Amino acid sequence: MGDKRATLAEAMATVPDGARIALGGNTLHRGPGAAVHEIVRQAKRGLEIVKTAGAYDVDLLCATGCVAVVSAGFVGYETPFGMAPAYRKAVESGVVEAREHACATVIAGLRAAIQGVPFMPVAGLQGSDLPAARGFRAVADPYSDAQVYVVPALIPDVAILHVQEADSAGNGRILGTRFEDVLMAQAARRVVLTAERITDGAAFAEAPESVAIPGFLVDAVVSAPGGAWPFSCTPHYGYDAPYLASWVAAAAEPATARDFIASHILTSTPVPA
Amino acid sequence: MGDKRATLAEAMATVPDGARIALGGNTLHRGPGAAVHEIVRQAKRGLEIVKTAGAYDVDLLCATGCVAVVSAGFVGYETPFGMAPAYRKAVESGVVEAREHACATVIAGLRAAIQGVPFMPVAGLQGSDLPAARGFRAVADPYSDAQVYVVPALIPDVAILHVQEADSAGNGRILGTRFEDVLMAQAARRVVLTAERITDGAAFAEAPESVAIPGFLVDAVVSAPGGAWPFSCTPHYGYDAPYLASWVAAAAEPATARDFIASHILTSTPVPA
Amino acid sequence: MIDSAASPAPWDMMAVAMARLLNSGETVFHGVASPLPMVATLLAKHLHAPDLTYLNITGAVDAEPERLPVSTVDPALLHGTRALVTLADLFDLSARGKLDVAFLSGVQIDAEGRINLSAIGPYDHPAVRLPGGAGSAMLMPTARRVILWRTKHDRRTFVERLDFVTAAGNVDRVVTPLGIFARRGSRLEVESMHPGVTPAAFRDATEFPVAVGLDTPVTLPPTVEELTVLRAIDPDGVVRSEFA
Amino acid sequence: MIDSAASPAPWDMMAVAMARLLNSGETVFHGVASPLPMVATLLAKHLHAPDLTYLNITGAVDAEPERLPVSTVDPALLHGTRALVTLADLFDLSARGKLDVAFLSGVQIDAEGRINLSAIGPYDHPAVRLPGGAGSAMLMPTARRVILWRTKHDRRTFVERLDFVTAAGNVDRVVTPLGIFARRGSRLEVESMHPGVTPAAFRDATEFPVAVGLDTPVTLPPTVEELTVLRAIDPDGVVRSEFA
Repeated sequence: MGDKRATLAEAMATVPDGARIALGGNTLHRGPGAAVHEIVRQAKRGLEIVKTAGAYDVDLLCATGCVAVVSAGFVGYETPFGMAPAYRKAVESGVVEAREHACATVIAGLRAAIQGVPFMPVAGLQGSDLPAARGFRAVADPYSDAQVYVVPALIPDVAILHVQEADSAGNGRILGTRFEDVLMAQAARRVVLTAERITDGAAFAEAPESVAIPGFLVDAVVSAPGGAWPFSCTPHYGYDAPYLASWVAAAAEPATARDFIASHILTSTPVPA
Repeated sequence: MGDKRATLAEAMATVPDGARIALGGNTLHRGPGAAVHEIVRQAKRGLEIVKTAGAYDVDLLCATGCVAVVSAGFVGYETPFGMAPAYRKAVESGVVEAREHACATVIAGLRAAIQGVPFMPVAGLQGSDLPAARGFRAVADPYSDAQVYVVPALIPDVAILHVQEADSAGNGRILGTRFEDVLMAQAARRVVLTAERITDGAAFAEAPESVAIPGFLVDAVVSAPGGAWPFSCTPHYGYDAPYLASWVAAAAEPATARDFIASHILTSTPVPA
Repeated sequence: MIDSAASPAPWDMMAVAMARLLNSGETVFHGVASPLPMVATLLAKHLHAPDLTYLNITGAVDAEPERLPVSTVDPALLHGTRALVTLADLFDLSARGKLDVAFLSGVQIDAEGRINLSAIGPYDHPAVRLPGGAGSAMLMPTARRVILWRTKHDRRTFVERLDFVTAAGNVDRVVTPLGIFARRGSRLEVESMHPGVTPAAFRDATEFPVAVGLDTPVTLPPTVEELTVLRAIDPDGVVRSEFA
Repeated sequence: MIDSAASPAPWDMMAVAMARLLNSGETVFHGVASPLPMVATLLAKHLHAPDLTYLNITGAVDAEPERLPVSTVDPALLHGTRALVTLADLFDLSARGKLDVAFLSGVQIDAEGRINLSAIGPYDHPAVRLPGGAGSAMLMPTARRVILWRTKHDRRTFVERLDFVTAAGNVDRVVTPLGIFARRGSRLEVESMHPGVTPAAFRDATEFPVAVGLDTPVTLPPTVEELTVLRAIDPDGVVRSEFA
């Protein structure tokens, strides 16, 4: 396989305005923090974010005007820091469309994309206002006439995933929870990996089941030590609680958010404290 | 988790006549040989076998009158030993129904079972006589009106899988290719594992991604050293070519098949040469 | 509203009450932002339900965390797991009827036990955009039992009418700082009030009508054994984090 | 029908001809019972297509087997792989249009390149129940290019009418011991005959009409380099196994 190494700037430069981007990780954990910061610096516009449960990534990209649509099941910092202020404001003011999902319908949409079919049936949703709000249709099972909700294929233009180790061919090893990263890598038209470290990958052949992302699905791999920060990246570091607390406080007001972004993101590449 | 260890005879005694059984492995590799032999000794009747690509397992169970239906995409010994004589005879004489699948439609049916939905859309099948022969229906995508084939859920009553290592709680480690074993374990109402060795599983916590079958899906786990034989079980042993060659030769005629089964299976538990 | 002199701390009472609802042999799942379910499930497993299967969004199975995190997606919850499943696997487990208990919450909860986690005010122009229902719309109709918990019990939480129905389904119990609702038919009824809670206080905190009186049972306070095991599992008091 | 003095061994000719059809950068898949595709894919990767991605039913990606097995599901094909995908993953890859080449075969093949692997005679009361089409019904319409190979080239194989259409779709080439068909529009046309094969022999071995004559191109025989690499990859001659 060819050498797919690229710089973070090069890899993110391939993400066009208006792209539908799937971001790996979940809430405070193993999100592609460095890639998200580069997207802010490159001032992308009109992005759609696909994720089951987002936090700082969604919130920051809303604060910086990069986002038009958020397709997610949950956006918040969980119990540690609560709701996502910039995301809230952007949706409440109508600047960003919250294309609300159940996490399971994000997965169903990705599964349809992966399996090359236009829709995926999904159990549940009965009694919820979501199908009506989102236009999820029910179809009749041709074998029983039972009605089942189906979710349209959700095909990301780019999946951006942070892994603990990768080789130059794009084989990516994930330690611990894989979240929806593997589904995103299969569903997306293009895949960009950022990795804590790029190695020769010789050890991968000893334990190929530890390689979550096969290289042939990957278009670019970026060396990004600390590249999940401020998200956690087990076993290397936890999420940066003081940083996230200060961001959430700043994010409540546009002026303070702007100052925070200018000093922490635009002028420098943040790295783990 | 409780201790799920059982003897092979106990575990197979829970398989009723007429059950739909999913058998792990593929063609000559990591099939549950010992369990299949016990099914023969217990003289089950009217079974439906679910597998993408079967060989000795399907052929032997057809020769012994255990099977009514074979739901598979391929039945044969590949290039080494060619077609499955007893399966052929049983289908050609109308004793066994070949419920032919594309391997992908076996997977689609299992996926529907796993996801708790009545059907699963599947790409392809256009131009094939299979949908008409099998009654696979097409439905209109409610979002585009495109027609897509859908396969009904295929729910095995029991999945019978051979793994290299398991603990008493039923956590099963598979080395090498997992084939459809994981899908079968999720789709089936009950799961029986046979294992080359049962250990305390302490090492599983060091590499949980090597544990293909989580114990909470498993109902019984059987210590069965050599339990894949005459199938291969990497890295412990390859398939038993001389044994399979002699079986395929014997299987061509009911009389020779009967003698072979009497001397090799009914009177003893075969073990690797 | 709770006379703390006569009553246990609400976090202890809720964790213990939730743990008592779990049975050995059951498969139990919690998702994001769920410290109380995390503590309650581990508590039940250490007390009366050793064969309970503890599942959570990390994909761990019966993990034995060395420390309890405030984020319930934290890798700390992987410690000791012998298998790693995915969130998709866990939703599928529920979808095919093999998930016994799912813990969910709601910013608004109505008398039928339906929940709103989506928006306050008009859905398309919300006064407050909430985080969203995560797995609830799929889990509530498919899990065998749904246990709702909410650390706020007031008239803005337990409402006559939801602004949006994020999810509805197989609610079994609702545990709050004031007491426990059980669903009878299609409606929530008060099963018990926690020690020190008066019928008037419970009624005043609930917008929809509830039948409570002096004959309403009182929740058994946490026993010494329950509190001892709880402190051992959660020495840092993560159980209090949802009350911050 | 092949003048072996003037011509290469059919297994060598077929393996080389199949390898020449593969391009660097392509994703290439074979399934069960596929020794010639296995050898041809590895041969192409060692010759002109180093960046070809070799996928097979074992789930290995670009494995470098130390020995070639006769069963093409054999764990020997896992050697050196850095990732393990599943058969379901590989079908999905084709389903979403990202599989460039699938190798398939047929017991009967018609003039449109459709295949029968299901039954000879009436489907419901077959004279011969065949092994079945494995992945073909799903792969033929979805893979970008399907390369058929068959080691028998006779009138019972290349037929006017299939007894059953197991699969149909994106056939690009058909490689046999006598030559190579290419699909033009909806029909197979003879692209070349292998060295030593006469137009009469080719015609007589094919039930459906084929345009062959003295102006029909002759397949370039295996070069010394091709045969040298082939012997190095396959010292045990697994390439001959389908002719046994």
